Amino acid sequence: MSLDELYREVILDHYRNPRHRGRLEHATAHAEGQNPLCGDEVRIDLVVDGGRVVEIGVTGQGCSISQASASMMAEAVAGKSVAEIEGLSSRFRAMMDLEEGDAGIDESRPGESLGDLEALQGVRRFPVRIKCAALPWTTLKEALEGDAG
Amino acid sequence: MSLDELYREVILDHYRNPRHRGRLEHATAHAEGQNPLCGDEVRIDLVVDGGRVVEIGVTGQGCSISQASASMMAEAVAGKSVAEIEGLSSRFRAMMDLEEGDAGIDESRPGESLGDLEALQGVRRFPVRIKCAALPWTTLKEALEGDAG
Amino acid sequence: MGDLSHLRDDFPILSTEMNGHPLVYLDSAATTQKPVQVLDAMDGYYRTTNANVHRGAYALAVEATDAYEGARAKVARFVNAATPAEIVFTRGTTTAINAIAYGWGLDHLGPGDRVLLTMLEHHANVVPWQIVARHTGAELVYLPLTDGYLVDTSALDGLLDERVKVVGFSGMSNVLGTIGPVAELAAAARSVGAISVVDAAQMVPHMPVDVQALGVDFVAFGAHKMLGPTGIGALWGPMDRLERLEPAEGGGEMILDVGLQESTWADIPHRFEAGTPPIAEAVGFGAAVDYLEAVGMAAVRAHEEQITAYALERLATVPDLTVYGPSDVSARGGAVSFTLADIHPHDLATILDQQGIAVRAGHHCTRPLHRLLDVPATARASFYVYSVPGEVDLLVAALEEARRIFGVA
Amino acid sequence: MGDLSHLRDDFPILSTEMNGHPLVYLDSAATTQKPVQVLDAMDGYYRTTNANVHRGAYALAVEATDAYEGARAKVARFVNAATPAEIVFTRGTTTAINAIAYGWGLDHLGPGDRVLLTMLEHHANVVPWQIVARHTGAELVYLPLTDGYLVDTSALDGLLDERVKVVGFSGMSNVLGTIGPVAELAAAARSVGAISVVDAAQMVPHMPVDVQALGVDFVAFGAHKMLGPTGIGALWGPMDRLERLEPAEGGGEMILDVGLQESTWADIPHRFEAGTPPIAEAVGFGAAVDYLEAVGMAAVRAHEEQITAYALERLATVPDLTVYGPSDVSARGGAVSFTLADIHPHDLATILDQQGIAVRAGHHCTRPLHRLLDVPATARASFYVYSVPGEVDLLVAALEEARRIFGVA
Ligand SMILES: Cc1ncc(COP(=O)(O)O)c(C=O)c1O
Ligand SMILES: Cc1ncc(COP(=O)(O)O)c(C=O)c1O
Repeated sequence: MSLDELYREVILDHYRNPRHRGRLEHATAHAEGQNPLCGDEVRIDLVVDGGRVVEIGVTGQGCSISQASASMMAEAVAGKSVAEIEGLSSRFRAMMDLEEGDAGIDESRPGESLGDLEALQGVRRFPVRIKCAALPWTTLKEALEGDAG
Repeated sequence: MSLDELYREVILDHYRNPRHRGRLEHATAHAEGQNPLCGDEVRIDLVVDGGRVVEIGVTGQGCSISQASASMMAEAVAGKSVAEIEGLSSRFRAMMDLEEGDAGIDESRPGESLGDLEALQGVRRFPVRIKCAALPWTTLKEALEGDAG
Repeated sequence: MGDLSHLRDDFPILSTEMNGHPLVYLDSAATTQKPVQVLDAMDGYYRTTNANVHRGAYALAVEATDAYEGARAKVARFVNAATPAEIVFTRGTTTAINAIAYGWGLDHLGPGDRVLLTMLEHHANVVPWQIVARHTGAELVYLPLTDGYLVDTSALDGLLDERVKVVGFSGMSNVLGTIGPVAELAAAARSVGAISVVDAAQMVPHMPVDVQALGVDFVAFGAHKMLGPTGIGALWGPMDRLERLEPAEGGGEMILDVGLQESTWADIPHRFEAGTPPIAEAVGFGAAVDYLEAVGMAAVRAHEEQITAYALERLATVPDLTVYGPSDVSARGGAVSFTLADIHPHDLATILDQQGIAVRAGHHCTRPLHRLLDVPATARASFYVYSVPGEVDLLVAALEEARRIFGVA
Repeated sequence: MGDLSHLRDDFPILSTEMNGHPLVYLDSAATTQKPVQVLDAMDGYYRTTNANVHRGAYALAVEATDAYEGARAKVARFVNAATPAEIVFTRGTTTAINAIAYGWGLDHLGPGDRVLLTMLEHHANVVPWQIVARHTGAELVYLPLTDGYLVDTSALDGLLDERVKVVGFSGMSNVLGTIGPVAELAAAARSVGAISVVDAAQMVPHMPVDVQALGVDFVAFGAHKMLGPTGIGALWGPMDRLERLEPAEGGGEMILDVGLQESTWADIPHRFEAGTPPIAEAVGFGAAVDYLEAVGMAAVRAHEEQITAYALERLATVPDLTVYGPSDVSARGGAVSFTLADIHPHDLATILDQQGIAVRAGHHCTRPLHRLLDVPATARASFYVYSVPGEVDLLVAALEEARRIFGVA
């Protein structure tokens, strides 16, 4: 049974104790994402300042994978520059086999780990759930693209 | 091949030389019938006087069976009393196997023949075409029921 | 009472595996599996009888028409319609309800008019009315539910008045299992001159239904939830009601004559069946009702009460599990929706899936109901004639496993 | 060019008899026969994969969804849609046209607006517009035909102006065989800002079609006239057009969210597919386009030109026989309508039927055209990939027999 591989403790921890939870009144950008097939919802609020995500707030509801993924993502991107976040996002997508072709893995920084996010690797074996894990990232991308600053 | 049995000469004759053809300006009753499945149309105009069909006019278009049946029927009923026509109609329906049960055949008048109408017996072997043969009779019935006189 | 487990042999898919485990199919409320009798009827139709129906002047077309119209007669007999003509074949329950909403609503609804629904309706009995309301200016009002998950007919007092032109309700809920208060709502509709529309997608498959006895105007149901194929359903109405319904779809086969600006309609039911109908699907639908009649709908219902009672009893032993729906099996069907602790239903479904158990997770096309229940989603197990108690046991064991994986204390 | 007669082995029904004679099936314009490849795909789906699509969190539902969406991709590729999302599955051609008439017409047509059609349209491309015209106050106008049975585009001069909001036309006539002047009418529609709608029920099955190259807004076609099952068809439109189309039917699966008064729609194409779709039928449709692609649509068209030319040539030898339709096979498809002396088409069909030959007799759902031709009915022979010249010979011999029976001098 690979279920324990899917539902690792760190995922359940992020699901039950989501980091950076909440709306940001003073957000400079935000986006909402929905997975129409299963109903997962994620909303990302950002304060972007000088090309850097200085604050992030996550709300939404859905399965443990989507919500844990959002929480882990928030932790990973908070304080990072937009360029750094792009790199992270590419590496995440590569890990989840979401990239077409071999794009994304930034060979120049092999040492940079994905941290807690790596716990989501197990999702790859559950193709229907990959969309759940990816939802926060596509929503983040939309928020960043919509950012005026 | 029973086709020659279906398309007897007398049927083709009535088809090509329909009797009592035309509208009656002074009709006391009329009805229109249509066979929605194949598009056959028959219109019957009647002058009924003293419980007797003194005049009948037939118009319409359709296959040889429906049009010949209408022509033969017109010939058979012209000048007959409504009661006589009901008897004819019953015997015709019985011949075509249209009656449910054994209703219709008037045993008290075994000698009365259906005349040309008997040529339609061959239609019985072509169940889809029975409706064509019956259409003039159901239309006549409607016309008689609608007659005010 | 009948052990129906011998029926399983008729369903080829039930001896397949899912994720390495024998398939435990508990999603019959979404669609049922099909017996070989239904599959063979359709396959045989295509191999020996296939032709377009009506207007065909050759033997094959006559046979195809007889097969199609014969299926109509079977479905009519199955629900005790007064004549086969009262059965209109549609693409499914959804299309049947749309046909009423458009065919009756566009001409008879106007600003200020109301469509009265219940809070447990499937989207199929909500969205068509919203669309027609947008075109006509009508509005929708909803009957609430009681704490016991029944439709709260006491609220009719405040909601039923002359503005109500349609009363639409589910015969059996696909989420709660709740059997609708059909007689009461039919009477309510009549009392204000409204038409009554029953969404019987779950009702006709799961209990004996005599449409004439319901006292309603229209009943919609579909084949694929009662052993039949996808692509076909039925709309029933008494003749005098169908006469007041305009055809929603236009096209071939439904006309008497077509002029350049206007047309006249064929007889009922054909005027409601524009275009080439789902012919092979009708044959399959007919075979499905033959199958159910052979089992007997009383036996189907009894079996379902039994297995539902067993499921409710066993699920009650799982800690932290909440079932949404009436606990009295005589008031409900076999769709059992639940949540387990803080485990999201999708996670539950994934865990069960890995053990070969098929349940549905989500809002089951009832968003308004889920908002009312205040849960974004539920998991749902649902049963049919081929379901056996052993499958309930496997479900319960897998739920225990889910508790372990999620570390629910 | 390709002899396709080996394909006949794939069609079980072609080795059956009708009235004691080997079946000569010349009614493919009404519906085609089905190869085992299509039947086995559907049967196999039900036996191993059947589940409701979308929202399913278990493996079987994922497989069913993949089968359904995979069929969409196949149909998209078959007509060269830009993406699978541009293919909306419908119940058939008729439903597809109704979906446009309602989904676009109810919101965009008004009093004084015009729908421009042609005199050879099938009722499926007339009656939906009449219904929507009744609700909106629009009117219908018609392009006449030339003496050579082509759509008379020179009449556009008098008929095309800013009042025209829709130009609807057949890609290939089911009676005359006439191929529609698609490019010309598409340009005409664009020139006045109207939408163009192609009834491609006969076109997509019978010739290579690249929907993107047609320059039109919507294309409707169905599976059962191209080796596929009953119960399914498709509506194609480019994304930006589909975005301007409102969903006609409401129900499950087509929503993003459902509120009590209003709802929001799911993405394209799902917003146009309310309720449980025809899933097994989509699988069969996919298998049908696979089959046709393997034959090659150029080969299908070439075969049809050949057999139509042969039929026209042989029919010309029958005295007193009138063919309605273009004589140049490059301008037409393989539906050949005719009358023979004063023998009514129904009588003809009965006589042919007795010899195992299936032809259709009637107005073929084109009353306005038949009024124009000034015949109440015609007989029609129509061909498909499995038709062979020997069948034409049998038809001609049977027509001679009809002349004898009716004593036509
Ligand atoms: C030209 C044309 N359009 C539309 C249709 C209607 O197709 P369907 O009956 O499959 O909806 C047909 C076939 O009957 C046709 O030949
Ligand atoms: C209660 C209820 N109504 C309507 C429907 C819609 O049926 P269909 O999807 O077959 O049109 C369903 C099933 O999904 C249902 O459970």
